[in-house]
Amino acid sequence: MKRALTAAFLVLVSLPLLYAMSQLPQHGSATSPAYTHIAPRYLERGPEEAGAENVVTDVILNYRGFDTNGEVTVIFTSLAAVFAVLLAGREGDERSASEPRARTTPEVSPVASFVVRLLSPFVAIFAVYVVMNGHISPGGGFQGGTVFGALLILATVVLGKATAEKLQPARIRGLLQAAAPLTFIAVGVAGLIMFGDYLAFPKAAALAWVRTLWLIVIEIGIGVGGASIISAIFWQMGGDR
Amino acid sequence: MEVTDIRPILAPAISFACTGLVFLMGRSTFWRRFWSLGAATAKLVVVMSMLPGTLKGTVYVFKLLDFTPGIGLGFRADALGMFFAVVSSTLWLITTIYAIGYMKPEHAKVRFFGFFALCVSTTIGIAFAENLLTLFLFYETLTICTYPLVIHEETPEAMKAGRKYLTYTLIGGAFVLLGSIVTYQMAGTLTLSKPGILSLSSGVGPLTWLFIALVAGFGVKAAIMPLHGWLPSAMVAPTPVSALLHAVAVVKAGAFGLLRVIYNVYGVELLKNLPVINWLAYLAAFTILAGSFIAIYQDNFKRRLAYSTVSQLSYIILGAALLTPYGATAAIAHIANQAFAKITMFFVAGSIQRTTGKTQIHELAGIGYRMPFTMAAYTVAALSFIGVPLFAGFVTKWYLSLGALQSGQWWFVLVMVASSLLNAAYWLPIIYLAWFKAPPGTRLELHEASPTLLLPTLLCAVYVILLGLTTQVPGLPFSLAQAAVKFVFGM
Amino acid sequence: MTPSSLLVGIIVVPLAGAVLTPVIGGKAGKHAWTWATTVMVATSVIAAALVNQVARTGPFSAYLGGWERPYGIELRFDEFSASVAVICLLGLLAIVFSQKYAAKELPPARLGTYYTLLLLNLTGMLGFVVTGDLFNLFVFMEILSLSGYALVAISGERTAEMAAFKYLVMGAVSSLLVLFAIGLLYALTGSLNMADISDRLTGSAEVPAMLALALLTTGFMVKAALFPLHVWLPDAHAIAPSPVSAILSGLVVKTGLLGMIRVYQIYYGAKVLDLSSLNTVLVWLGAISIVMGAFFAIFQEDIKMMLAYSTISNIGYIVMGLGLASQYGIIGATVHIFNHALIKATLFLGAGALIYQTGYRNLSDLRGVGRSMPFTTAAISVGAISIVGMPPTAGFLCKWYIALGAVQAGHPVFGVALVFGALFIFVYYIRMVNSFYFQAPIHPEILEVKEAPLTMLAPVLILAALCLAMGLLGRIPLSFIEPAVTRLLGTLGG
Amino acid sequence: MIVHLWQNIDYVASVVLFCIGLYCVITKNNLIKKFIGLNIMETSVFAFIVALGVVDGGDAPIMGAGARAPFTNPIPQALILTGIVVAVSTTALALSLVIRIYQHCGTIEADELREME
Repeated sequence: MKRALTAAFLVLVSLPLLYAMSQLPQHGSATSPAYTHIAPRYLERGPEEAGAENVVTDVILNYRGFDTNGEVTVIFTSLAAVFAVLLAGREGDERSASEPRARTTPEVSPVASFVVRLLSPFVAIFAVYVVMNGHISPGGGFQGGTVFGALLILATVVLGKATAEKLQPARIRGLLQAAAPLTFIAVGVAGLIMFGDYLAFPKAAALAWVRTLWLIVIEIGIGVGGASIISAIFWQMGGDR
Repeated sequence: MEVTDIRPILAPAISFACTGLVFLMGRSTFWRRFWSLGAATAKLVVVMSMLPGTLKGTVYVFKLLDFTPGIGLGFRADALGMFFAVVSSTLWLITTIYAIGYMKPEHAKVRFFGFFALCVSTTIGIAFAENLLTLFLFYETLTICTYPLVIHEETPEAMKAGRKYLTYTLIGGAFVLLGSIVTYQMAGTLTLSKPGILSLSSGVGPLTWLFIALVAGFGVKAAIMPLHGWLPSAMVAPTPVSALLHAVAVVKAGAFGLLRVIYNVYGVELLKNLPVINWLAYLAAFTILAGSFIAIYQDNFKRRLAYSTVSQLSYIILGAALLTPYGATAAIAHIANQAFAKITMFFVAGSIQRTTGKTQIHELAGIGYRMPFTMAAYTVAALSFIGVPLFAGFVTKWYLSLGALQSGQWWFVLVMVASSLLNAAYWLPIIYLAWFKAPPGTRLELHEASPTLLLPTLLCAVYVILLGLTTQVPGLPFSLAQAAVKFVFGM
Repeated sequence: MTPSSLLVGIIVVPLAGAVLTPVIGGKAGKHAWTWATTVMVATSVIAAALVNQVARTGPFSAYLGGWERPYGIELRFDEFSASVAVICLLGLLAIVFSQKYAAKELPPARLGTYYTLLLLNLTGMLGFVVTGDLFNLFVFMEILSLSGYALVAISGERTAEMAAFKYLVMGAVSSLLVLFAIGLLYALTGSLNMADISDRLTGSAEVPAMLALALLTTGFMVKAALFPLHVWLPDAHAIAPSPVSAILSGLVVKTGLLGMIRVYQIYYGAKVLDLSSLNTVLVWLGAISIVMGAFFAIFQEDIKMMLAYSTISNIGYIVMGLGLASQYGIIGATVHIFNHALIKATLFLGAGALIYQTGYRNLSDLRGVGRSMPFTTAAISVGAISIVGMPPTAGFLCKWYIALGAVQAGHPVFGVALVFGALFIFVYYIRMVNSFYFQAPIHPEILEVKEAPLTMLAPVLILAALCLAMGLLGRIPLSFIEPAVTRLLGTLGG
Repeated sequence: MIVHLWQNIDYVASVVLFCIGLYCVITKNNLIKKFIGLNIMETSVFAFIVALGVVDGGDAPIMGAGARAPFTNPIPQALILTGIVVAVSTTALALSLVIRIYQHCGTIEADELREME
């Protein structure tokens, strides 16, 4: 009954939605407002004035850098949120939430262990490559960070948490997790002080390499932060057991 | 002539400060009494000091701050407001003395005296309100801060009465609020400084509905039938509360609000064009008679007083609804006349209850021999209500009848006569019981109430006689009422 | 400091504070409270400077990255954005209040995270109200929503987690509706800047514009918990720790309404649609919300549950005021957004102090607490009187203005509904006051309870004082917001 | 209208997906399935917005040697990058909550949870 009602309701709702869709500017048209209003400027002048040949990178890190600033904050928030939910609760919860369960970690086959050890450097290099090349090719901080996070997760599963944690010393783990927003704030405030606007990049034509450098700095910050947060969430969810 | 002066706000502020001091230092009996009496005296002095000026036609105004762009928290002591303020601050002093004596064995005295002072503060605020919004502010505050007094006993019965009281008065308040909103929309102002701010151009229909809303709002506290239901049940409160609040502050706030609506919001000239005003007069006349009828059948002393209040308040409303100068004079003067007489009665009822524990009328046989002074005061007040000449109540009835004739509605004179008879029917039996019906076989010893109870009672009785003899008492000249009438009728 | 750098600072300072809280707060969040308080004091100073600036010069902008409108992201500070002052004030007081409260009521390991999330939540709201870019608005909305879900669950109770999940599902759906609408508006205009969208929306296809409006309204109304989209609110607000309840009820639901004001700014300016039918729907839903919220509240025994339902009623006031689309109505609604935040924070923090000291949360269990905690209960009573709209408190002026707005808009019947709805609300607040003061205690030990510690009492008293002050000095916020409303309605052409 | 719909079939697909997702959110009993429904909805909105950026014959907007117009619109892609991250973050929190609810109640079926309340 509930299902039928829901379905009927959704069909009813979808009708105006579909009608509206039919009224939108035609899909793929080069004359739609979306394509003629702001995008042309980005496409034409992005590489020079924003610093990256990949215009998407220009948009996310420069033109709309503040969105990304907010976005990395969202990731950080999700980490804090996961901590808030999963960190040791009241008495009686501790057993289930944070301390490892009584059962031991299952034996990992030597083959898996060997393969992971073998692949790890390559995966890491690939992650760095993706981060560093975000401005000229598809990729960037988020993507590279995710790859590196995946590596950490892989290492945790196969080699144990202790090994993986070596890459994130406890002393600076807090800073690593906050790396992305902090990088943004640092770059932003630097822009504010030097050029009068938050997140402003040097504007002079001769300083194109500085723009690119700043982009890379931000990408690295995002990458480090992303990897730390992904692995931390994984550990907190109990993936280390 | 308008003069900016701090005194219109000083008067409520004194009571307000008294509230704070009582709450802070009230655990000590001395300081509680000191501040209560001190503030009552100080306020009376402040109000009285404005009296000479008001009689000369000076209006003291003080604008404190703006709530909203356009409407401020303003105070304005004109003749009508002064009349009300003088009555309440005089009675506050007297009642405070009485309450100190009466409340001795009660609990939660800090709360009692604190809120008591707050109520008086808001009453003066109502008297001096410069605009309808300020008036509404104090009107609602009065509702809230009388609630702890009504439920002072904290018994289930008291809580029930408190609920009933709040239900009635808050709904009334909502009507006042709605009325104020519509008034503001129609007139663009809410000031009470002019004889009428609305005009016929708003249309007879809307004006009529607005009038009904405002009358319903203020009529709840003024206990016009059928909006009177809360008043008898609220008599569970301690006697000083019933006395001051339910014979003076709360009910008079409603009546005063109605006077403001009739004289300052609508204006006499405008109301003459609205038939609805006649219906208000009929309703008032009905309430006068019906209230008295019900009172006859009450055996509880305070309940009989309550229904008598219902009846008496409608004198004020009837007087105002006649729209004639004499009617208005009666209406304004009756604020004082009824207040002093009724408070005497309440003091008597309270004294009897405290001294002998009796609350029902049939138990009062021979009480006159035990408490002769108290019952003498009662007799004075009863004669006043009946309208015997030389007592305060007669003045009202005289002017009210003149007003009725002035407006050509002679049948209201008959209502006066009938009301006098009814009043006689329920007040005289008590006099008879008290003085002439000693229960056989018992020895009646003189057992008068304690001085703190007796003195205020006698003082009020003296006031009643003075009001009847000379139509004025020290500090409350009849000319004040006449000044208000002159302003209202533009004479 | 230039206005634009202040405008950036209002977001960046609390953001930096939030991400550094785990680092500076120490292992078990020992210093987190001190740090968070410091950050919020700094943010409040910036907020005060911003409000002062907008009062002197009118709206102003900051262009991030130096990209002018519409190429970059614009932060726009107008009179509606002055809600940053309320956000900072409430945030600061809630954090101060948390010192003792969180230490007792939360699992110790989560203490540092708690302050981090509070700061993130405040950052999200501050960003939400100052941004001039629609997508940026969405991003900040997600920051505040996500931290909000987590804060509900932070106490670790089973019910808290379930309430948080319910909140999360509804919140996520509403976010998606908003995002969908942003997509539609982008398709129609090619822009994400709100002012620019408003300019370019004129003359575009009506049906998609209407759909975007409907999606935005629905999305924001879920966030604002307007009836019948309120089902997530009572559990979440009642079960969350009290300072969080104060922030959620006082501020987070208001972001939905402020978002609605932004939508109005876009659509009134664009003149692409006749909004009167939407307004009618909102007015009715507002009226129903008032009544239903009050109705459900009557049956609640749990003091915080009752407060949560009364939030629904008050949201009804505000939505009704907005829907009336008259000068007075919108002014009243906007000011009530601020005032209700103060009032509700007074009530929730006060209730938190009671629960902290007594361990009870049911009204009947709390009987007699007025004698042992006179200041806290006095503050709660002021809040109660205020929320009912008794003069001379903050709640009254808004009621007055919204009702005046109803008359002005030619719908006096809604004024009547409003005024009598308020009476309905009184019914349950008087129960609360009765049980504090006038009823014999069920638990005699409640008379031995001590008054709340200073870090809890001071915020409650400050807020209660503000409830009174905003009633007496209501002219200040009212005349402050007036030019913005005049502009909003001026673009409407009426 | 049908013609327009056919031309905008990409948008239509996202509307259909959106409704499917919403259906799951409303009707599914298992909390994880509910959340999968939410993820479907998220995907549909992302697909819609990304589709807005498509230009017939467009290339990835990466300038460099050999790049040639027309390029697709970079803005929707940038937006959706942000959107995906937001969605992932929400999912992380939701799953954490589900873990906790399971630890507390031993079930993640909505109706059984409701009975426990």
